[in-house]
Amino acid sequence: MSTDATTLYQDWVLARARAPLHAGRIAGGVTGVAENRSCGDSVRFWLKRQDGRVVAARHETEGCAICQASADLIAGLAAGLNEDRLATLWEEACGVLESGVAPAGRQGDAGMLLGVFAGVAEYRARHRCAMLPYQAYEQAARAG
Amino acid sequence: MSTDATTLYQDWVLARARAPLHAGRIAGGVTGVAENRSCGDSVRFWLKRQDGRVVAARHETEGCAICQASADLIAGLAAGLNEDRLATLWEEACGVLESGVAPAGRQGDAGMLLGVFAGVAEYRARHRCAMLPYQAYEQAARAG
Amino acid sequence: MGAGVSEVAAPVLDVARIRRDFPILSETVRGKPLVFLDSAASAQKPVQVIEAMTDTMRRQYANVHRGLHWMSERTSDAYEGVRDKVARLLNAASRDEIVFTRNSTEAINLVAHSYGRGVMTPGQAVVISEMEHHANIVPWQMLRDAHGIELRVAKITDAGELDLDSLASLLADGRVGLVALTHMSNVLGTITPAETIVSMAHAAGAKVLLDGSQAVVHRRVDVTALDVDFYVFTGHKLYGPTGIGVLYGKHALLEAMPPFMGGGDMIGTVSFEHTTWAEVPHKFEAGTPAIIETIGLGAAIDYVEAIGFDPISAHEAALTDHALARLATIDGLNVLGRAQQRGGVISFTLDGAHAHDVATLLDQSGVAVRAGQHCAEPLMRRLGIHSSARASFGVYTTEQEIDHFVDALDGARRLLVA
Amino acid sequence: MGAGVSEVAAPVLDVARIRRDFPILSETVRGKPLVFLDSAASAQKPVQVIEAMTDTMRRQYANVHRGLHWMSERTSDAYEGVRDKVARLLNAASRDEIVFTRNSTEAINLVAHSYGRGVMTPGQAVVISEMEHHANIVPWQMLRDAHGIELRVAKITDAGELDLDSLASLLADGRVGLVALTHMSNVLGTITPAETIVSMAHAAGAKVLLDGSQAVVHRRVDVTALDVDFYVFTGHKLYGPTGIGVLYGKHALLEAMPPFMGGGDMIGTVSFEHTTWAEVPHKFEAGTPAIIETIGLGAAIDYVEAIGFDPISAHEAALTDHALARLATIDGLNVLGRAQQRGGVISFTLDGAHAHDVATLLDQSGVAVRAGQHCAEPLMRRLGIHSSARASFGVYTTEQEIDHFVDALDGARRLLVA
Ligand SMILES: Cc1ncc(COP(=O)(O)O)c(C=O)c1O
Ligand SMILES: Cc1ncc(COP(=O)(O)O)c(C=O)c1O
Repeated sequence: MSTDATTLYQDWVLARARAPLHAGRIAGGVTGVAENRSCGDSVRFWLKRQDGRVVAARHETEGCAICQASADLIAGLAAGLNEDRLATLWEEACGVLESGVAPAGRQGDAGMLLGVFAGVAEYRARHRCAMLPYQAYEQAARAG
Repeated sequence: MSTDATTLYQDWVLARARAPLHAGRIAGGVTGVAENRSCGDSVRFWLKRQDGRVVAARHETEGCAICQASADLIAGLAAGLNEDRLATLWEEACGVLESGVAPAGRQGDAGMLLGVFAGVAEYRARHRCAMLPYQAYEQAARAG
Repeated sequence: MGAGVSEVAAPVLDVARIRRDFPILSETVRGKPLVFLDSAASAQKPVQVIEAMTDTMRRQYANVHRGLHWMSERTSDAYEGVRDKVARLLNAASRDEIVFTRNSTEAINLVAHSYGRGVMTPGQAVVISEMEHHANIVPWQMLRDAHGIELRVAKITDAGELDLDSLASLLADGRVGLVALTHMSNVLGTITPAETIVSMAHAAGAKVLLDGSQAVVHRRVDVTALDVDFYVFTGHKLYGPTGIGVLYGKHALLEAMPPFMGGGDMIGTVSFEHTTWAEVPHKFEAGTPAIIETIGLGAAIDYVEAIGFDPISAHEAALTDHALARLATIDGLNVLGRAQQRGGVISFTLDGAHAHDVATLLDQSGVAVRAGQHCAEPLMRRLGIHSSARASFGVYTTEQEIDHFVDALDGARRLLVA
Repeated sequence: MGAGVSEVAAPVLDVARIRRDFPILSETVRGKPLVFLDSAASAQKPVQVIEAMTDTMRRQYANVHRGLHWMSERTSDAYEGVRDKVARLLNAASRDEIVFTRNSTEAINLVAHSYGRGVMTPGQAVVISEMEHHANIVPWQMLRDAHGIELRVAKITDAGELDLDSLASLLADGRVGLVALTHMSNVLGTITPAETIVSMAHAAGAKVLLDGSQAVVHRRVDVTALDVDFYVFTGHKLYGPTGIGVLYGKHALLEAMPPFMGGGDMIGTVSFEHTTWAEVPHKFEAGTPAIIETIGLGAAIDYVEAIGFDPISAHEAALTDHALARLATIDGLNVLGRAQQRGGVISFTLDGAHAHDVATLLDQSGVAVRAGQHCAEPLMRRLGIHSSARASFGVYTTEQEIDHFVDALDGARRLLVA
């Protein structure tokens, strides 16, 4: 059951947190924000739609590595998946947060997101760090 | 150390409570009242002075046997002793409440008062019952 | 009897086994075995509660909510887990409707302060009754004096039941904002008709708070079935520790209420100019909560639920019947109240003897009863007495103890009433 | 440093022996021995406290004040005896100046409510500082918003000390009714110059409340020497149980204040029309108090007094020096505040790493530190940061634990800051 430092803070998680691929703003995009008041972390999402579909997603994240990585992965997924599929993936990720076990064989950003969630599972006080970005995304999605 | 029923509730205590010698009022006397709010007990004292000396004392007491007996004994003493001697006796009685031991060989109302106080000593929650009448007496004494 | 107080079945409770859970019951007092008939003032604690508290302090303790580390996470889980237990105990719709307080008194003050000053408006009225505990009188007087709320007092009948006609007439003008009544009298034992009260009050546009300090110990309470708006109880009477009580409030009402105290844990974000509040129920829990005591309360709830409320009610009903029958044989003894529905609490006076003297003589026989006004001075006045003695029963009380009590009482009578 | 905080002698404390009193210190966390550096949030409990509480529940328990029987008398004695202990601990002039509350938060709310609304008048001001805990901010904001009291905020210096010039200018117009300041910052460790604060405030006609939640754990406090008007602390940080705190107030002030909550025990006589209050301090203690926890607090006070405040202060000063020296060797580590007078609390940030990640990595090494805003959001803003990590020390903390912590911290840095 015990996860050691390398499982939670794996290289690719830290790398993604340090050098996010989707940080920034979208001029004219819709936006949503979520804050974790107990630590001051905040995430702002920007979405741009074309014909109803999200075609670009960016985030500005002030937070820990888990929050940063989660935000960047969700931004990557938001522009690639349709909203329903992202919602389904999110539900799966929340399940992983409960179980602590990521499904085998998942690739790309989706696989990484599930990996982050599996790593953080046993640190319940950190669940909010992993989950905060999705709240910001959802707000932006509703706003648009 | 243990006091049994007969030590605290001795015949003469109960007799004095049931048939007080000094119950009643004094028309034109000065008066003072004390109440134990936690049980509703109350004592009212009347004093009559002549040339500064207390020549008559009466009480109206609504309370338990300990309070009744204490009130009646204090009333008896108030008319017989001068105020300083009663105050001294009262201090002695309060000491008995702490020690639980009455001095040997004391007679009359003073002896009985010290006996009541010795009996009640180990029932700390009852100390107020024994002490309430003196508060009413003191108030009346100050009033006159 | 209302819904929310389940009908009594007849399963029997294994008192001998239960007594082994309460270490204090093997103590002696003034050389006599302790016969503790003062559970309505505060109940004794089973080892299960004691151990839950000591285990916390010995093995798994840290401050809650604010910590990221293992001890804090685990302690937060244990603490918040009790909120779920209380919600289940009362059948609340949601755990967020459960606010932890120090005791019933603070819970009522919270409502008087926050609902009373924050939601009610001057000119509205609060209804209480003649048989309330001071905890359900004084907060409303303070509200009256500070906020221009009228205080109305429903009468009780000579049998010691709530006078529903009186309640109806007080509700008639539609100005009552809140009806705050005891669910079981700590003096008369009367169980009030909660369901009727709620429907009368709601029909008149008033909310209802029930003081369940006594009721919750003796019967299963279902706040959803009762449709009551606020319900309060106190841990130490439910075999739990001191320092912990509960306010149940309907979610929408709690949402509408301003906070009571300010500090850590109850805030959203703080700046000197402007502060926002945390979500319900945290909005009402300022500062470090009574963590160890809350965990103790959780163990107490587990304990009574493992025994079961039906056996508890049946046991106390049997004890009460037995005690009333035996007390009826004592000359000059008057039992206060004769309600149809009653819990395991019996108050009485003895002609020619003062309650204090009775209590001291019983104490000399090892029997602990309460004497005085039972924090219900206006009720004493209504009954035309200054004080009374009270025997109250718990899950650990036996028929033999009641016999011992009645015998000692008769001895006291013979001594005092000559 | 003010009077009321005694100078540090150099007696040495037998930490190994002390550690044996704290069962939780032998626990492991995530497979590592627990290194508990979160005592400023809540301290662990020695067996002496645990046993005082269990002995109460196992051997001598009943509700207090209202009972005539043996158990109630003895429990009342034990409960009231702790009032004497607290009065001695703080060197109060009288036991009647000690009010029991749930925690510091409630104590401050009590003053904000009762002194603030009951004695202060709209147009007066309350002064706090930039380094207060939310518990000493929010109650005054609520007072401001409800009662027309102005809230003024004294600045701190970049070293994290109270800016006395700022305080002086806020006091200048004579409209300040109360100065409410921390006696020791829970973030910066700063010990404030209490004696100077009190004399400045009194000269300007203002009363002073000191929040001693942290200070009382580390130094001997003498309220009489300080001439402070109100002093508050919380039991769970002083190795006592949760659910119990203390308000010290000068007798004349407490007398002048209206009650905070209403209910049993705080009344003189009750009628529906008019109720009178009990004497101070009972006027402020409504309902069944936290009996078991108060007795636990008494044991905690005995425990720290048996160790002695001089050795405690010396021990913590030595640990703090050691920790500061070792932390200075870590690249990119910034300690918050550099006050001359400080207690055993060190907050820090690490360039390029978030406090949450640091705390989680430390937790994986068994080290419990706090991370976040430490219930002091405005202070975080003043310092220009979002959050920080905090290590805090108790009587049981060892130099080896600090070394382990610093090593683990350096490991976390290497992982996070690549
Ligand atoms: C300086 C300070 N004040 C007040 C408090 C509040 O204490 P409590 O939560 O026990 O009321 C704390 C601790 O959390 C503190 O460190
Ligand atoms: C009916 C009733 N209400 C309220 C209370 C107050 O409970 P607490 O003192 O625990 O707040 C009591 C007990 O004292 C009670 O019996």
